[in-house]
Amino acid sequence: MIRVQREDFDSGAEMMALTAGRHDIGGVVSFVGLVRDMAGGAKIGAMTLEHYPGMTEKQLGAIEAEANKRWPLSACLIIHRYGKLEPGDRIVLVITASPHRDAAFDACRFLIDWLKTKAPFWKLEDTEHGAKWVDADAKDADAAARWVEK
Amino acid sequence: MIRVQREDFDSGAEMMALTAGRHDIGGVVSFVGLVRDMAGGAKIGAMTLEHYPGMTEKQLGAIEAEANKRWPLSACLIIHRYGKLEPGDRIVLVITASPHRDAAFDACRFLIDWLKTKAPFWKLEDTEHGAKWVDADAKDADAAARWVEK
Amino acid sequence: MKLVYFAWLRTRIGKGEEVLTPPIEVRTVRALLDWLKDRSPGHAEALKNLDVVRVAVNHEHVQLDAPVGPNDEVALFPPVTGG
Amino acid sequence: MKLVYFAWLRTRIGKGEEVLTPPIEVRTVRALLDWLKDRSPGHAEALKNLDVVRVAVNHEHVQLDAPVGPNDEVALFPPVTGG
Repeated sequence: MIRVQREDFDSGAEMMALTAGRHDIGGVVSFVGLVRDMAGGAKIGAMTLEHYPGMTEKQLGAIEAEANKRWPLSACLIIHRYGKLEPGDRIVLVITASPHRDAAFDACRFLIDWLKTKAPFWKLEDTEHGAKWVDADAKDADAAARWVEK
Repeated sequence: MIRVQREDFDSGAEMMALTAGRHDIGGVVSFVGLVRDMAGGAKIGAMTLEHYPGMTEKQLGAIEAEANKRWPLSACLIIHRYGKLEPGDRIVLVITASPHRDAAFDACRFLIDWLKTKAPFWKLEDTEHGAKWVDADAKDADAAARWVEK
Repeated sequence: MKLVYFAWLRTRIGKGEEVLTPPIEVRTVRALLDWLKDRSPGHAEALKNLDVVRVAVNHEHVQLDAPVGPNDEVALFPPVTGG
Repeated sequence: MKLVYFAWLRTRIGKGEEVLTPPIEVRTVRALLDWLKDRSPGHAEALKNLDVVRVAVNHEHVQLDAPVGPNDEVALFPPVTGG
Protein backbone atom coordinates (compact mmCIF):
# COMPACT_ATOMS: atom_id res chain seq x y z
CA MET A 1 0.00 0.00 0.00
CA ILE A 2 1.37 3.44 -0.85
CA ARG A 3 0.26 6.95 0.06
CA VAL A 4 1.69 10.29 -1.04
CA GLN A 5 0.32 13.09 1.08
CA ARG A 6 0.89 16.55 2.49
CA GLU A 7 -0.47 15.59 5.94
CA ASP A 8 1.46 14.03 8.82
CA PHE A 9 0.93 10.35 9.68
CA ASP A 10 0.55 8.35 12.89
CA SER A 11 3.12 5.53 12.79
CA GLY A 12 1.54 3.59 15.63
CA ALA A 13 -1.97 3.74 14.19
CA GLU A 14 -0.66 2.61 10.80
CA MET A 15 1.14 -0.35 12.38
CA MET A 16 -1.97 -1.32 14.31
CA ALA A 17 -4.15 -1.11 11.19
CA LEU A 18 -1.70 -3.20 9.19
CA THR A 19 -1.53 -6.03 11.74
CA ALA A 20 -5.05 -5.90 13.23
CA GLY A 21 -6.72 -9.31 13.30
CA ARG A 22 -3.68 -11.00 11.73
CA HIS A 23 -2.25 -14.00 13.56
CA ASP A 24 0.32 -15.01 10.95
CA ILE A 25 2.72 -12.09 11.45
CA GLY A 26 5.83 -12.70 13.56
CA GLY A 27 7.64 -9.41 13.05
CA VAL A 28 6.85 -5.84 12.04
CA VAL A 29 9.65 -3.45 11.13
CA SER A 30 9.13 0.26 10.61
CA PHE A 31 11.32 3.09 9.45
CA VAL A 32 10.48 6.74 9.99
CA GLY A 33 12.59 9.44 8.35
CA LEU A 34 12.65 12.83 10.08
CA VAL A 35 13.79 16.32 9.10
CA ARG A 36 17.08 17.18 10.83
CA ASP A 37 18.13 20.73 11.68
CA MET A 38 21.66 20.16 10.39
CA ALA A 39 22.75 19.13 6.91
CA GLY A 40 26.40 18.86 5.92
CA GLY A 41 27.45 21.11 8.80
CA ALA A 42 24.96 23.90 7.96
CA LYS A 43 21.97 24.77 10.10
CA ILE A 44 18.70 24.37 8.25
CA GLY A 45 15.25 25.72 8.99
CA ALA A 46 12.24 24.41 7.12
CA MET A 47 12.42 22.43 3.89
CA THR A 48 10.02 22.00 1.02
CA LEU A 49 9.60 18.64 -0.67
CA GLU A 50 8.62 18.80 -4.33
CA HIS A 51 7.56 15.67 -6.19
CA TYR A 52 6.31 14.49 -9.58
CA PRO A 53 2.67 13.48 -9.13
CA GLY A 54 1.87 10.38 -11.14
CA MET A 55 5.46 9.22 -11.43
CA THR A 56 5.85 9.16 -7.65
CA GLU A 57 2.95 6.76 -7.18
CA LYS A 58 4.11 4.62 -10.09
CA GLN A 59 7.70 4.34 -8.79
CA LEU A 60 6.65 3.65 -5.19
CA GLY A 61 4.22 1.01 -6.44
CA ALA A 62 6.97 -0.65 -8.49
CA ILE A 63 9.37 -0.65 -5.53
CA GLU A 64 6.70 -2.16 -3.29
CA ALA A 65 5.96 -4.84 -5.93
CA GLU A 66 9.67 -5.67 -6.10
CA ALA A 67 9.82 -6.08 -2.30
CA ASN A 68 6.83 -8.41 -2.41
CA LYS A 69 8.54 -10.45 -5.12
CA ARG A 70 11.76 -10.79 -3.13
CA TRP A 71 10.40 -11.43 0.39
CA PRO A 72 7.35 -13.20 1.85
CA LEU A 73 5.60 -10.11 3.23
CA SER A 74 2.28 -10.28 5.04
CA ALA A 75 1.79 -6.52 4.68
CA CYS A 76 3.65 -3.47 3.47
CA LEU A 77 3.03 0.29 3.67
CA ILE A 78 4.89 3.31 2.32
CA ILE A 79 3.77 6.85 3.19
CA HIS A 80 5.78 9.77 1.79
CA ARG A 81 4.94 13.41 2.51
CA TYR A 82 5.50 16.45 0.32
CA GLY A 83 5.21 20.20 0.92
CA LYS A 84 6.73 22.29 3.69
CA LEU A 85 8.31 20.45 6.64
CA GLU A 86 10.05 21.74 9.78
CA PRO A 87 12.98 20.16 11.68
CA GLY A 88 11.66 17.19 13.69
CA ASP A 89 8.77 16.59 11.25
CA ARG A 90 8.19 13.12 9.85
CA ILE A 91 8.94 12.76 6.11
CA VAL A 92 8.51 9.09 5.29
CA LEU A 93 7.16 5.91 6.85
CA VAL A 94 7.92 2.38 5.70
CA ILE A 95 6.33 -0.60 7.45
CA THR A 96 6.89 -4.25 6.57
CA ALA A 97 5.34 -7.29 8.23
CA SER A 98 6.30 -10.91 7.74
CA PRO A 99 6.07 -14.27 9.49
CA HIS A 100 9.85 -13.96 10.08
CA ARG A 101 11.82 -10.94 11.21
CA ASP A 102 14.71 -11.27 8.74
CA ALA A 103 12.37 -10.78 5.78
CA ALA A 104 10.71 -7.79 7.45
CA PHE A 105 14.10 -6.16 8.20
CA ASP A 106 15.53 -6.77 4.74
CA ALA A 107 12.40 -5.61 2.94
CA CYS A 108 12.08 -2.43 5.02
CA ARG A 109 15.68 -1.46 4.40
CA PHE A 110 15.39 -2.31 0.71
CA LEU A 111 12.30 -0.12 0.41
CA ILE A 112 13.86 2.97 1.98
CA ASP A 113 17.16 2.47 0.12
CA TRP A 114 15.45 2.14 -3.27
CA LEU A 115 12.94 4.88 -2.57
CA LYS A 116 15.82 7.28 -1.89
CA THR A 117 17.27 6.77 -5.36
CA LYS A 118 14.15 6.10 -7.45
CA ALA A 119 11.17 8.03 -6.09
CA PRO A 120 10.95 11.51 -7.71
CA PHE A 121 11.20 13.81 -4.68
CA TRP A 122 13.47 16.83 -4.31
CA LYS A 123 14.29 18.74 -1.14
CA LEU A 124 14.67 22.51 -1.06
CA GLU A 125 16.26 23.51 2.26
CA ASP A 126 16.09 26.92 3.90
CA THR A 127 19.67 27.40 5.13
CA GLU A 128 21.49 30.31 6.75
CA HIS A 129 22.70 31.15 3.23
CA GLY A 130 19.29 31.04 1.55
CA ALA A 131 17.19 28.31 -0.09
CA LYS A 132 19.25 25.46 -1.51
CA TRP A 133 18.31 22.35 -3.49
CA VAL A 134 19.76 19.36 -1.68
CA ASP A 135 22.40 17.40 -3.60
CA ALA A 136 21.98 13.65 -3.88
CA ASP A 137 24.13 11.76 -1.37
CA ALA A 138 26.57 9.26 -2.89
CA LYS A 139 25.98 7.10 0.19
CA ASP A 140 22.36 6.66 -0.90
CA ALA A 141 23.44 5.35 -4.29
CA ASP A 142 25.79 2.91 -2.55
CA ALA A 143 23.02 1.81 -0.20
CA ALA A 144 20.68 1.16 -3.14
CA ALA A 145 23.41 -0.75 -5.00
CA ARG A 146 23.47 -3.33 -2.18
CA TRP A 147 20.11 -4.56 -3.43
CA VAL A 148 20.91 -4.96 -7.13
CA GLU A 149 20.37 -8.62 -7.97
CA LYS A 150 23.38 -10.21 -9.60
CA MET B 1 15.98 2.46 28.16
CA ILE B 2 14.57 -0.96 29.01
CA ARG B 3 11.24 -2.09 30.42
CA VAL B 4 10.10 -5.58 31.36
CA GLN B 5 6.36 -5.67 31.91
CA ARG B 6 3.21 -7.74 31.82
CA GLU B 7 1.17 -4.96 30.14
CA ASP B 8 0.86 -4.26 26.41
CA PHE B 9 2.66 -1.26 24.91
CA ASP B 10 1.79 1.43 22.37
CA SER B 11 4.54 1.42 19.71
CA GLY B 12 3.50 4.75 18.21
CA ALA B 13 3.36 6.55 21.56
CA GLU B 14 6.78 5.14 22.49
CA MET B 15 8.28 6.35 19.20
CA MET B 16 6.76 9.79 19.67
CA ALA B 17 8.07 10.05 23.24
CA LEU B 18 11.56 8.97 22.15
CA THR B 19 11.84 11.56 19.38
CA ALA B 20 9.74 14.44 20.80
CA GLY B 21 11.54 17.77 20.64
CA ARG B 22 14.64 16.21 19.03
CA HIS B 23 15.86 17.79 15.79
CA ASP B 24 19.04 15.72 15.41
CA ILE B 25 17.38 12.40 14.54
CA GLY B 26 17.28 11.38 10.88
CA GLY B 27 15.88 7.88 11.18
CA VAL B 28 13.90 5.81 13.64
CA VAL B 29 13.67 2.04 13.22
CA SER B 30 11.32 -0.13 15.23
CA PHE B 31 10.79 -3.86 15.52
CA VAL B 32 7.66 -5.40 17.03
CA GLY B 33 7.52 -9.14 17.65
CA LEU B 34 4.05 -10.71 17.68
CA VAL B 35 2.61 -14.06 18.78
CA ARG B 36 1.81 -16.24 15.75
CA ASP B 37 -0.90 -18.89 15.75
CA MET B 38 1.37 -21.40 14.00
CA ALA B 39 4.71 -22.75 15.18
CA GLY B 40 6.59 -25.43 13.25
CA GLY B 41 3.41 -26.54 11.48
CA ALA B 42 1.35 -26.89 14.70
CA LYS B 43 -1.53 -24.64 15.62
CA ILE B 44 -0.94 -22.82 18.88
CA GLY B 45 -3.34 -21.05 21.20
CA ALA B 46 -2.05 -18.83 23.98
CA MET B 47 1.51 -18.85 25.24
CA THR B 48 3.06 -17.97 28.58
CA LEU B 49 6.37 -16.16 28.76
CA GLU B 50 8.44 -16.93 31.83
CA HIS B 51 11.51 -14.88 32.66
CA TYR B 52 14.23 -14.50 35.28
CA PRO B 53 13.59 -11.21 37.09
CA GLY B 54 16.82 -9.42 37.81
CA MET B 55 18.86 -11.25 35.19
CA THR B 56 16.48 -10.10 32.44
CA GLU B 57 16.99 -6.43 33.25
CA LYS B 58 20.74 -6.93 33.59
CA GLN B 59 21.08 -8.72 30.24
CA LEU B 60 18.85 -6.27 28.37
CA GLY B 61 20.80 -3.38 29.87
CA ALA B 62 24.10 -4.95 28.78
CA ILE B 63 22.80 -5.51 25.24
CA GLU B 64 21.59 -1.92 25.04
CA ALA B 65 24.96 -0.66 26.30
CA GLU B 66 26.72 -2.74 23.64
CA ALA B 67 24.51 -1.22 20.90
CA ASN B 68 25.32 2.28 22.15
CA LYS B 69 29.01 1.42 22.03
CA ARG B 70 28.83 0.15 18.46
CA TRP B 71 26.53 2.75 16.87
CA PRO B 72 25.91 6.48 17.35
CA LEU B 73 22.37 6.22 18.72
CA SER B 74 20.32 9.24 19.70
CA ALA B 75 17.85 7.07 21.59
CA CYS B 76 17.08 3.42 22.23
CA LEU B 77 14.20 1.54 23.84
CA ILE B 78 13.56 -2.13 24.55
CA ILE B 79 10.23 -3.30 26.00
CA HIS B 80 9.73 -7.03 26.60
CA ARG B 81 6.51 -8.51 27.97
CA TYR B 82 6.03 -11.62 30.09
CA GLY B 83 2.99 -13.58 31.24
CA LYS B 84 0.12 -14.95 29.15
CA LEU B 85 -0.14 -13.81 25.52
CA GLU B 86 -2.61 -14.69 22.76
CA PRO B 87 -1.95 -15.00 19.01
CA GLY B 88 -1.65 -11.51 17.54
CA ASP B 89 -0.43 -10.02 20.84
CA ARG B 90 2.73 -7.93 20.92
CA ILE B 91 5.70 -9.54 22.72
CA VAL B 92 8.63 -7.22 22.26
CA LEU B 93 9.38 -3.71 21.01
CA VAL B 94 12.80 -2.41 20.00
CA ILE B 95 13.22 1.20 18.86
CA THR B 96 16.49 2.81 17.76
CA ALA B 97 17.00 6.40 16.62
CA SER B 98 20.09 7.86 15.00
CA PRO B 99 21.14 10.79 12.82
CA HIS B 100 21.60 8.21 10.02
CA ARG B 101 19.34 5.34 9.03
CA ASP B 102 22.06 2.69 8.58
CA ALA B 103 23.04 2.93 12.26
CA ALA B 104 19.40 2.76 13.35
CA PHE B 105 18.74 -0.33 11.17
CA ASP B 106 21.89 -2.16 12.24
CA ALA B 107 21.41 -1.40 15.94
CA CYS B 108 17.74 -2.45 15.92
CA ARG B 109 18.53 -5.76 14.26
CA PHE B 110 21.49 -6.35 16.55
CA LEU B 111 19.30 -5.72 19.61
CA ILE B 112 16.58 -8.18 18.63
CA ASP B 113 19.10 -10.79 17.45
CA TRP B 114 21.10 -10.64 20.67
CA LEU B 115 18.04 -10.40 22.88
CA LYS B 116 16.76 -13.64 21.35
CA THR B 117 19.85 -15.56 22.45
CA LYS B 118 20.80 -13.75 25.66
CA ALA B 119 17.71 -12.46 27.48
CA PRO B 120 16.35 -15.09 29.89
CA PHE B 121 12.82 -15.64 28.58
CA TRP B 122 11.14 -18.98 27.88
CA LYS B 123 7.94 -19.60 25.94
CA LEU B 124 5.41 -22.23 26.97
CA GLU B 125 2.96 -22.75 24.10
CA ASP B 126 -0.53 -24.21 24.35
CA THR B 127 -0.67 -26.53 21.32
CA GLU B 128 -3.23 -29.04 20.08
CA HIS B 129 -1.10 -31.65 21.83
CA GLY B 130 -0.86 -29.86 25.18
CA ALA B 131 1.50 -27.29 26.68
CA LYS B 132 5.00 -27.40 25.21
CA TRP B 133 8.19 -25.51 26.04
CA VAL B 134 9.44 -23.93 22.83
CA ASP B 135 12.82 -25.18 21.61
CA ALA B 136 15.46 -22.59 20.74
CA ASP B 137 15.70 -21.97 16.99
CA ALA B 138 19.13 -22.60 15.48
CA LYS B 139 18.40 -19.73 13.09
CA ASP B 140 18.40 -17.36 16.08
CA ALA B 141 21.88 -18.50 17.09
CA ASP B 142 23.05 -17.93 13.51
CA ALA B 143 21.47 -14.48 13.47
CA ALA B 144 23.21 -13.53 16.71
CA ALA B 145 26.53 -14.86 15.41
CA ARG B 146 26.44 -12.25 12.63
CA TRP B 147 27.17 -9.62 15.28
CA VAL B 148 30.13 -11.23 17.00
CA GLU B 149 33.07 -8.86 16.62
CA LYS B 150 36.12 -10.48 15.06
CA MET C 1 5.60 16.42 -26.78
CA LYS C 2 5.03 17.41 -23.17
CA LEU C 3 8.12 18.46 -21.22
CA VAL C 4 8.06 18.73 -17.41
CA TYR C 5 10.81 20.13 -15.19
CA PHE C 6 11.53 19.76 -11.47
CA ALA C 7 13.70 21.31 -8.76
CA TRP C 8 16.52 23.53 -10.06
CA LEU C 9 15.87 22.51 -13.66
CA ARG C 10 12.41 24.04 -13.27
CA THR C 11 13.72 27.26 -11.72
CA ARG C 12 16.53 27.66 -14.28
CA ILE C 13 14.26 27.02 -17.25
CA GLY C 14 11.69 29.30 -15.66
CA LYS C 15 8.63 27.08 -16.04
CA GLY C 16 7.33 23.75 -14.77
CA GLU C 17 6.13 22.42 -18.10
CA GLU C 18 5.76 23.24 -21.76
CA VAL C 19 4.49 21.59 -24.92
CA LEU C 20 7.03 21.56 -27.76
CA THR C 21 7.27 20.02 -31.20
CA PRO C 22 10.86 18.91 -31.80
CA PRO C 23 11.84 18.16 -35.42
CA ILE C 24 11.24 14.63 -36.66
CA GLU C 25 14.99 13.78 -36.44
CA VAL C 26 14.84 14.03 -32.63
CA ARG C 27 14.25 10.39 -31.74
CA THR C 28 16.30 9.87 -28.55
CA VAL C 29 16.59 11.56 -25.18
CA ARG C 30 20.11 12.66 -26.04
CA ALA C 31 18.98 14.32 -29.29
CA LEU C 32 16.08 15.95 -27.45
CA LEU C 33 18.37 17.47 -24.81
CA ASP C 34 20.72 18.81 -27.50
CA TRP C 35 17.79 20.41 -29.27
CA LEU C 36 16.32 21.78 -26.00
CA LYS C 37 19.57 23.60 -25.11
CA ASP C 38 18.93 26.04 -27.96
CA ARG C 39 15.40 26.94 -26.82
CA SER C 40 16.53 29.70 -24.43
CA PRO C 41 19.47 30.81 -22.26
CA GLY C 42 17.59 29.21 -19.33
CA HIS C 43 17.39 25.87 -21.11
CA ALA C 44 21.09 26.12 -22.00
CA GLU C 45 22.02 26.90 -18.38
CA ALA C 46 19.88 24.06 -17.00
CA LEU C 47 21.29 21.50 -19.42
CA LYS C 48 24.94 22.48 -19.52
CA ASN C 49 26.03 19.53 -17.35
CA LEU C 50 24.09 16.39 -18.20
CA ASP C 51 25.85 14.44 -15.43
CA VAL C 52 23.39 15.98 -12.99
CA VAL C 53 20.29 15.68 -15.17
CA ARG C 54 18.00 12.67 -14.91
CA VAL C 55 15.25 11.82 -17.39
CA ALA C 56 11.93 9.99 -17.18
CA VAL C 57 9.72 9.15 -20.15
CA ASN C 58 6.10 8.48 -19.30
CA HIS C 59 6.98 8.19 -15.58
CA GLU C 60 9.79 5.65 -16.07
CA HIS C 61 13.47 6.39 -15.45
CA VAL C 62 15.42 6.13 -18.74
CA GLN C 63 18.97 6.56 -20.03
CA LEU C 64 20.12 9.07 -22.66
CA ASP C 65 19.82 6.55 -25.49
CA ALA C 66 16.12 5.86 -24.81
CA PRO C 67 13.68 6.63 -27.64
CA VAL C 68 11.24 9.56 -27.42
CA GLY C 69 8.25 10.40 -29.61
CA PRO C 70 5.70 13.19 -30.06
CA ASN C 71 3.13 11.67 -27.68
CA ASP C 72 5.54 11.14 -24.78
CA GLU C 73 5.71 13.02 -21.49
CA VAL C 74 9.40 13.69 -20.87
CA ALA C 75 10.54 14.83 -17.43
CA LEU C 76 13.91 16.40 -16.62
CA PHE C 77 15.13 16.66 -13.05
CA PRO C 78 18.23 16.40 -10.82
CA PRO C 79 19.08 13.18 -8.97
CA VAL C 80 16.25 12.54 -6.51
CA THR C 81 16.59 13.41 -2.80
CA GLY C 82 13.47 12.07 -1.12
CA GLY C 83 13.11 9.74 1.82
CA MET D 1 24.25 -21.51 47.57
CA LYS D 2 20.98 -20.43 45.98
CA LEU D 3 19.84 -22.49 43.01
CA VAL D 4 17.06 -21.25 40.68
CA TYR D 5 15.43 -23.22 37.87
CA PHE D 6 13.38 -22.12 34.86
CA ALA D 7 11.11 -23.59 32.17
CA TRP D 8 11.27 -27.39 31.90
CA LEU D 9 14.19 -27.61 34.32
CA ARG D 10 11.88 -26.08 36.92
CA THR D 11 9.03 -28.48 36.17
CA ARG D 12 11.28 -31.56 36.05
CA ILE D 13 13.06 -30.69 39.29
CA GLY D 14 9.69 -29.82 40.80
CA LYS D 15 10.60 -26.48 42.33
CA GLY D 16 11.66 -23.00 41.21
CA GLU D 17 14.46 -22.55 43.72
CA GLU D 18 16.25 -24.15 46.61
CA VAL D 19 19.13 -23.38 48.92
CA LEU D 20 21.78 -26.12 49.02
CA THR D 21 25.22 -26.55 50.54
CA PRO D 22 27.41 -28.52 48.14
CA PRO D 23 30.63 -30.00 49.55
CA ILE D 24 33.70 -27.81 49.53
CA GLU D 25 35.18 -29.73 46.54
CA VAL D 26 32.43 -28.37 44.27
CA ARG D 27 34.18 -25.36 42.81
CA THR D 28 32.96 -25.24 39.18
CA VAL D 29 29.62 -25.29 37.42
CA ARG D 30 30.45 -28.72 35.98
CA ALA D 31 31.16 -30.17 39.42
CA LEU D 32 28.00 -28.58 40.77
CA LEU D 33 25.83 -30.15 38.04
CA ASP D 34 27.39 -33.58 38.68
CA TRP D 35 26.63 -33.26 42.37
CA LEU D 36 23.09 -31.94 41.71
CA LYS D 37 22.18 -34.99 39.59
CA ASP D 38 22.23 -37.14 42.73
CA ARG D 39 19.85 -34.92 44.69
CA SER D 40 16.68 -36.57 43.34
CA PRO D 41 15.30 -38.48 40.33
CA GLY D 42 13.89 -35.11 39.15
CA HIS D 43 17.32 -33.50 39.27
CA ALA D 44 18.80 -36.49 37.43
CA GLU D 45 16.11 -36.31 34.72
CA ALA D 46 16.50 -32.54 34.28
CA LEU D 47 20.29 -32.73 34.00
CA LYS D 48 20.72 -35.90 31.96
CA ASN D 49 21.60 -33.96 28.77
CA LEU D 50 23.79 -30.97 29.54
CA ASP D 51 23.75 -29.90 25.85
CA VAL D 52 20.36 -28.32 26.49
CA VAL D 53 21.15 -26.81 29.89
CA ARG D 54 22.39 -23.24 30.21
CA VAL D 55 23.85 -21.73 33.36
CA ALA D 56 24.01 -18.25 34.83
CA VAL D 57 25.96 -17.27 37.93
CA ASN D 58 24.82 -14.06 39.60
CA HIS D 59 22.75 -13.14 36.49
CA GLU D 60 25.63 -13.62 34.01
CA HIS D 61 25.76 -16.37 31.39
CA VAL D 62 28.68 -18.70 32.11
CA GLN D 63 30.29 -21.86 30.71
CA LEU D 64 30.65 -25.20 32.52
CA ASP D 65 34.18 -24.41 33.66
CA ALA D 66 33.16 -21.21 35.47
CA PRO D 67 33.82 -21.06 39.23
CA VAL D 68 30.99 -21.20 41.77
CA GLY D 69 31.02 -20.49 45.48
CA PRO D 70 28.69 -20.69 48.48
CA ASN D 71 27.41 -17.12 48.14
CA ASP D 72 26.51 -17.37 44.46
CA GLU D 73 23.05 -17.49 42.88
CA VAL D 74 23.24 -20.20 40.23
CA ALA D 75 20.47 -20.44 37.62
CA LEU D 76 19.82 -23.45 35.39
CA PHE D 77 17.59 -23.14 32.34
CA PRO D 78 17.15 -24.30 28.73
CA PRO D 79 18.37 -22.15 25.81
CA VAL D 80 16.36 -18.94 25.90
CA THR D 81 13.38 -18.39 23.58
CA GLY D 82 12.25 -14.80 24.11
CA GLY D 83 11.81 -12.00 21.59
